[in-house]
Amino acid sequence: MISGFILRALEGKIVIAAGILLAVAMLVPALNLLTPPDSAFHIPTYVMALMGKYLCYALLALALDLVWGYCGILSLGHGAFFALGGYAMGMYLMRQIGSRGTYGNPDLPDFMVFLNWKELPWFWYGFDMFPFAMLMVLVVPGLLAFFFGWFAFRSRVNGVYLSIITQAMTYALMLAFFRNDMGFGGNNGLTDFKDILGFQVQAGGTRAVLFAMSAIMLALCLIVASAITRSKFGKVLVGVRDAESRVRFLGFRVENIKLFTFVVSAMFAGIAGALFVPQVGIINPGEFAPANSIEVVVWTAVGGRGTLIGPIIGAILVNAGKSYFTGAFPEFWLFALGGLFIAVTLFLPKGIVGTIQHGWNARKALKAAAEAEKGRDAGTPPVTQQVQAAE
Amino acid sequence: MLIRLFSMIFLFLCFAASSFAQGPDPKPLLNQLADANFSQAETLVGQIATIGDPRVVPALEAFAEGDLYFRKSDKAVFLAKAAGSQLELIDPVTGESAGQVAKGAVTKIRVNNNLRRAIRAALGGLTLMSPDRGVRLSAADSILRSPSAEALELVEAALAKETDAEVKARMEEARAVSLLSSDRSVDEKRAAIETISSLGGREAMRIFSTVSSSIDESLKPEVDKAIAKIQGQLQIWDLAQNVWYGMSLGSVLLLAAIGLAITFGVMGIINMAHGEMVMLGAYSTFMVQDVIRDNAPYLFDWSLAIALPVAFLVTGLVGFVIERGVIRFLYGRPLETLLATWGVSLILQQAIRTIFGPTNQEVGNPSWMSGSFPLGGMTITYNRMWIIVFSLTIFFTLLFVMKKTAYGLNMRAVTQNRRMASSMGIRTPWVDALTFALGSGIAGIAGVALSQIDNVSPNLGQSYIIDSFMVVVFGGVGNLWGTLVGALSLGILNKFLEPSVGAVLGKILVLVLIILFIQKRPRGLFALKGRAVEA
Amino acid sequence: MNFRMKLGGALLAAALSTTAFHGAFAADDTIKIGVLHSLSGTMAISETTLKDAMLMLIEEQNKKGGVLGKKLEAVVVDPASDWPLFAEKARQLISQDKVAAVFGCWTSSSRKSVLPVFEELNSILFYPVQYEGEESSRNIFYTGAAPNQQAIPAVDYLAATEGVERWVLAGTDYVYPQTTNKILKAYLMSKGVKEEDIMVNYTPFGHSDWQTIVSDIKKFGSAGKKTAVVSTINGDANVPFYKELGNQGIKAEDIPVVAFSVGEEELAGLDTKPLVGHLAAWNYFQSVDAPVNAEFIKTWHAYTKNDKRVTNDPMEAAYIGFNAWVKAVEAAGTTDTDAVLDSIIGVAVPNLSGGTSTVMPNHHITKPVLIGEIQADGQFDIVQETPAVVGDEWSDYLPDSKDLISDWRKPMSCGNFNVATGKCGGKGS
Amino acid sequence: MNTIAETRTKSLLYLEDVSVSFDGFKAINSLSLVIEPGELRAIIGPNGAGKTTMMDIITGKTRPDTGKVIFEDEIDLTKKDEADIAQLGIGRKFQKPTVFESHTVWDNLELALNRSRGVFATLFYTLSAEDKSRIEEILSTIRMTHRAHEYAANLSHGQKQWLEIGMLLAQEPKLLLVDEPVAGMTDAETAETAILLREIAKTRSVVVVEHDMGFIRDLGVKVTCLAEGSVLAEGSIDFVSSDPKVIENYLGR
Repeated sequence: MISGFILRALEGKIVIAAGILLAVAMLVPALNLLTPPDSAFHIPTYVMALMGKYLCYALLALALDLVWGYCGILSLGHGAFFALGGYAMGMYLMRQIGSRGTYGNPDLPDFMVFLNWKELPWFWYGFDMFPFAMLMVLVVPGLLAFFFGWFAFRSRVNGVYLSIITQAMTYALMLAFFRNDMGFGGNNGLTDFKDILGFQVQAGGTRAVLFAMSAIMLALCLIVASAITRSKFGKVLVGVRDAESRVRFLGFRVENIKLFTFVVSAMFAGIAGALFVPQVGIINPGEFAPANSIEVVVWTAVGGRGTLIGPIIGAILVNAGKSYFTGAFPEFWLFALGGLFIAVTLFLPKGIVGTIQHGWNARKALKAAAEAEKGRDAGTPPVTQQVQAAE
Repeated sequence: MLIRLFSMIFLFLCFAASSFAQGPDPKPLLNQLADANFSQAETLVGQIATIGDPRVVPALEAFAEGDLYFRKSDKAVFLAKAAGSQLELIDPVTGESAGQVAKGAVTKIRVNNNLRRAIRAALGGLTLMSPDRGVRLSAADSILRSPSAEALELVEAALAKETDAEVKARMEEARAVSLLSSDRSVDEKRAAIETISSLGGREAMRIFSTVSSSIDESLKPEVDKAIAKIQGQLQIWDLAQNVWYGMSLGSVLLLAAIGLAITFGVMGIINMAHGEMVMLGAYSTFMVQDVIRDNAPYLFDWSLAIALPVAFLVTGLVGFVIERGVIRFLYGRPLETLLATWGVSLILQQAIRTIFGPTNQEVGNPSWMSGSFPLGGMTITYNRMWIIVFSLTIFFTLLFVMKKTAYGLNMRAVTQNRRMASSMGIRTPWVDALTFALGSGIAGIAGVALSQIDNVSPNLGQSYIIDSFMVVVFGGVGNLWGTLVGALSLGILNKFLEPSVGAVLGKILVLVLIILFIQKRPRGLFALKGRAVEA
Repeated sequence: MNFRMKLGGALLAAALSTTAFHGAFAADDTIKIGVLHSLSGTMAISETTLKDAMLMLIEEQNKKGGVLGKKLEAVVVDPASDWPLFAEKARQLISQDKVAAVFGCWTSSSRKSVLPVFEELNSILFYPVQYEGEESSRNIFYTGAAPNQQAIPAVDYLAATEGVERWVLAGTDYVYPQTTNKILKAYLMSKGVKEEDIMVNYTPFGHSDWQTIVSDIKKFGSAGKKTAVVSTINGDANVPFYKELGNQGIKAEDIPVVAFSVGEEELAGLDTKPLVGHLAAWNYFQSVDAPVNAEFIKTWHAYTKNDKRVTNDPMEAAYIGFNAWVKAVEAAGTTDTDAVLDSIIGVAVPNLSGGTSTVMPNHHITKPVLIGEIQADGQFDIVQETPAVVGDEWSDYLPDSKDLISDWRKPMSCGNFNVATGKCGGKGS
Repeated sequence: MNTIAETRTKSLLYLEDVSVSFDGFKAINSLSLVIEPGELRAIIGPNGAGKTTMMDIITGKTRPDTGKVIFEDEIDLTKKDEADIAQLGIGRKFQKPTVFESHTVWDNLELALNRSRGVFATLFYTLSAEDKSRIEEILSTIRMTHRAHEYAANLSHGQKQWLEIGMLLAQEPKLLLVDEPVAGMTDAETAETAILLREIAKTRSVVVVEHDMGFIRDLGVKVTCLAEGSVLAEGSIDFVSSDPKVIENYLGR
């Protein structure tokens, strides 16, 4: 049963994408570590760190695509799950510092010492153990998504209303994490990490492994997402997106379907956050900012929602563009970014991958079926195909 | 020493000039200010005050304002007024002009808070006998605020001559307050406590708390009783004050949200550029004020009235362009409007940043928007009051336009059934563009008002966009009344939570409550019921 | 490598051994300087000015012939008020652009974010903003004020001159105000102020509705003792705060407010007439009466082509940091990190208030503390100036840091040496 | 498989004194209605008579303010939600054809099949031979075998209507509620639909809401006329269409 589930995932494009990711996971660290810096094939650590970051963002975008592209739930709060996963990892890394902190306190992280805390708060217990922390990377975002979704989907909060309350959720969490009294380091967040599993976070080898892990996790999550969307469940999911009431009148429990997807997606986002933190070296409440979550939506839309490869490409492209423009045209890059978003929505409403796929399908259909419906305008895709979940 | 000599000569000269003055001439004392440090100056102000010569009043007032200078050449003290690029010097006692000098020839006599306090007290005593009723009233007020045993006799002397009832009452209070810190008899003090107690309010509270530690043992119980009584009154006023603050916050939320209630609520566009429209409105205000400041300063009090139509037109026009250029291609795809308008908002923000710079721009408050007046135990600030009035006016005007005009009817027809409306001969593209322009224009007007209480910077819009969406969604999308009730109730809720849990936690709690509330009513406060909604 | 060879020198050879490839790919005839300030997002409002100031300083230096006979070249990037992006951009500046030093950051979060990067890649950051202290890195120079260079003298002034006995500590809820208030509270209580005479209040970032808090301050101030507000409210929230203060009629004579984050730049968005007499504590005001300052303001106005652009304290901090770096580089004869780190300690450069500032072994600098009262024209009238104070990275008023000292000179070379245990903790080892 | 013979209940569905109002407007006003097992019933009525709202109430989309809705003599439908009611065996076709447009015809039917609908059951579902033949059977019933692998979005309006009916069949309901099945169909299609519905009604109860009087005549079944939320008349088509109240309210206009 399980094998069928996974095998179904391995459709052509997914296999190729996962293959590329795995190759990247091997190749980039190898080129970084094994070639001399002046070699033409050398990949500088800076570039590898950047790419690692993009891969984490890509995973986050994939997570969003699962709920938005397939299930029609536009979450404007996915940054919250990402950040929670990041915090879980950050707390582990914080505890690994041990007595090497500035104040030399073996139990308390620095920020607690200088705010005069006397003992470790209960919710920090266990985070010194790697397996527990990794479990929390999944459990914390998962639980939040579960409780949030349990209430929201049961009450049939839909469309824009749902989007806005997910935004309220991440906004509230941001304000909460900004508070020093919460015990997560306030606005400075968690930083100055030393070790992960005994290896120095900053060391070249560790970076390479973290990068490889990001690529591998992305490939794995891609396969899982593919397995989900290609199963009957996945078809129901699309059904929920396109005609929710029909699904309901067919006897499916829409709230459970949404809840499952939402939780899985939140866990993906948590994994992305956990991989992100050791690579960039900081997690702070800024990650909860509503604007960050909106950006994730933008990546997904640019790449093409409702395709699994699209969000990955979108996240990488937009962020690479951002990295380039913020350096090359620091004063004007926002114009370029803003213009890109407008252009994509106007000219590529299905996103990059979606448009390519659609064009390809259209050609195939044209060739194969002579009896197909007469003259659809080649330029304008049928609007009916993408019935929006929101009103 | 030399200075002393100098001032002696000066004194002599002045004496000759103003032989009609009784008592010693204040001029030498004034001239000593040139060299005095802050604490010496404080003593000098006290001495000047005891002379009791009302002619020094302008000099002291100028001193408090920082308009008192001394000439570098001879250390003589003058009032100075700007006259072109030069300063016109005015004799501090006689008020006669002493010619113009270059700015570099004089040095400003510095003043700090302690000195200002001393000057205020001195002026209070000096102006108690002024022929001008208003001046006497404010003199009594200053004594009330900084009472001293020395002022007591002055007040009593003034009281004896006072005829105006209101001024008299105020002087009685000032006398009572001064009396408490003097060494008069216990009985007199008891009477004073009575007077102050009936004055009530925060001010009386402060006076009692000040004296309660130093007052006669026998009077202690009475002071305590008075404090308890005032506290009781204040609690009730606090409640009223909280409601007022809540309404005020609510009106700000309403202002921020009301344009969105049209673009998002009525048209269904997830308009992330809404905040930037508010910002553009605020910048329009800045531009208007800038022009007025340079060309017609006398119009400054009218600047907001002028800014209103300007802001409405500017943002309305920008909205029109956005609708024609971007949004009209996206009807029926609401979530994609989110992306496009997000892009628009980035561009607008950066454009403003490029044109005006990233820093705050100064938008002044016209005089009728500044200050406050007391209402019982509350303080009501004018700007907040006008903003409440203003937001309600906009709301009801908009309601009228939507419900009672032909345009409003067309607009509702188009948003409810585009095809039907167009087949009935309504020019739907035109109505769409106008509606979006209207929503944007109203956001711009809101910006005019918000420029009075908040930063005018490129980030202005960002700080309101989330709250605006919360308000519209909480109230129920598509329902203007919902926006009104939503804004006011969120404002009041916030203000009642704030004192007990703090501003940060209060805000978090409000967000959590909104989330929970939406579970209970998935379509907001004023949801439309029935079949049509689900279609 | 090429240009270094040409320069030669024994000093160089020693320095090169540690960071051989530094600057290897830089253009031969220029020295690159990184400017890492947010030009977009929430912090752009404060940081853009510093970017301009840095560009001006670099231009001025180039007019004087540059450094070591080479022109300076600024590399400006935009970290967009996004903390992880700060780390990314720092890495880019150091490892891609091969800058010799970086001037940047504003918030503590951004500094914390880049700190590991600077330590890993061994480069130098000059941080020009006042901060909460409790940090000392081998690779960072803190040219803004530590709490003892700003907060404590301000409180002393209020207590001594205005006789303040009751204190409201109002701040934005983040690390700088929390730490500063903690230090202040400990300090005030050590001076005999009672717990009930201190009110602490925190608000969220960008808080704009101050009605309740201002009326609470009024209430707290009506207890009969002279009351003052010590404000660590963050930039953006200040304008609405002061507007509310003015409108509710809280005069400086009654309840003065002393702020640590309000300078000329913040006041530029305000009508200051109702605020005359409220105070701020900085190490520099535009109104400082010194020839060097007049010259600086003139250059600034000429550079920005705007007579109304104000100068402020972080600009002075950037000025001191930049000049100290130039002097250290000239002394070392190289821009190499380790050589500069050695030569910069003890370097004294003129500051804009007419004195000199010295880079201390703890990577903080000496500066005078100035207390200014707000004037009707948006400037400050300086009412007190202390002699130069040494920035104290580890506060003496926090129990866990009072035993720590920092000294980056050899042989100690430690950022957090514990004088009680005689050990260097954490990363200094 | 439940057949009518096995259930042997007196009534399959009865509504008693059901009322519901939206913002003061009474959409359904003490409506009572009984559907027998195996019955094919037509419901007519002017716009706003409450036909669709009645269906909403039966299928759990709208909760009535008062009244009873009982299925198979014992199950109170007002306590159940849509998914429960669908699983009990009530299928519904919407006024506007609602199919999954981004799925193929085959997938549409596969999703509708009456199989376990849990999250994990669907995740690990694989198409069995039995299910395959069932889908093929339905495809031939609705005459779409040759278009099985086309996207539903590309079907014509009439074909979508039929696909939706096919999906209802796949659901194997005891009661089918069909809202305006022939709206927008050609005459030939209409006639074929009537045949199809009669065929379906052999094994289960069907309630058809329709405006098209010709179509209802074709069906030749008992007719209920609704107006202003309650029953105006009930009986054969000739009986109902001669009722003066019906003429005034509906036919006359």
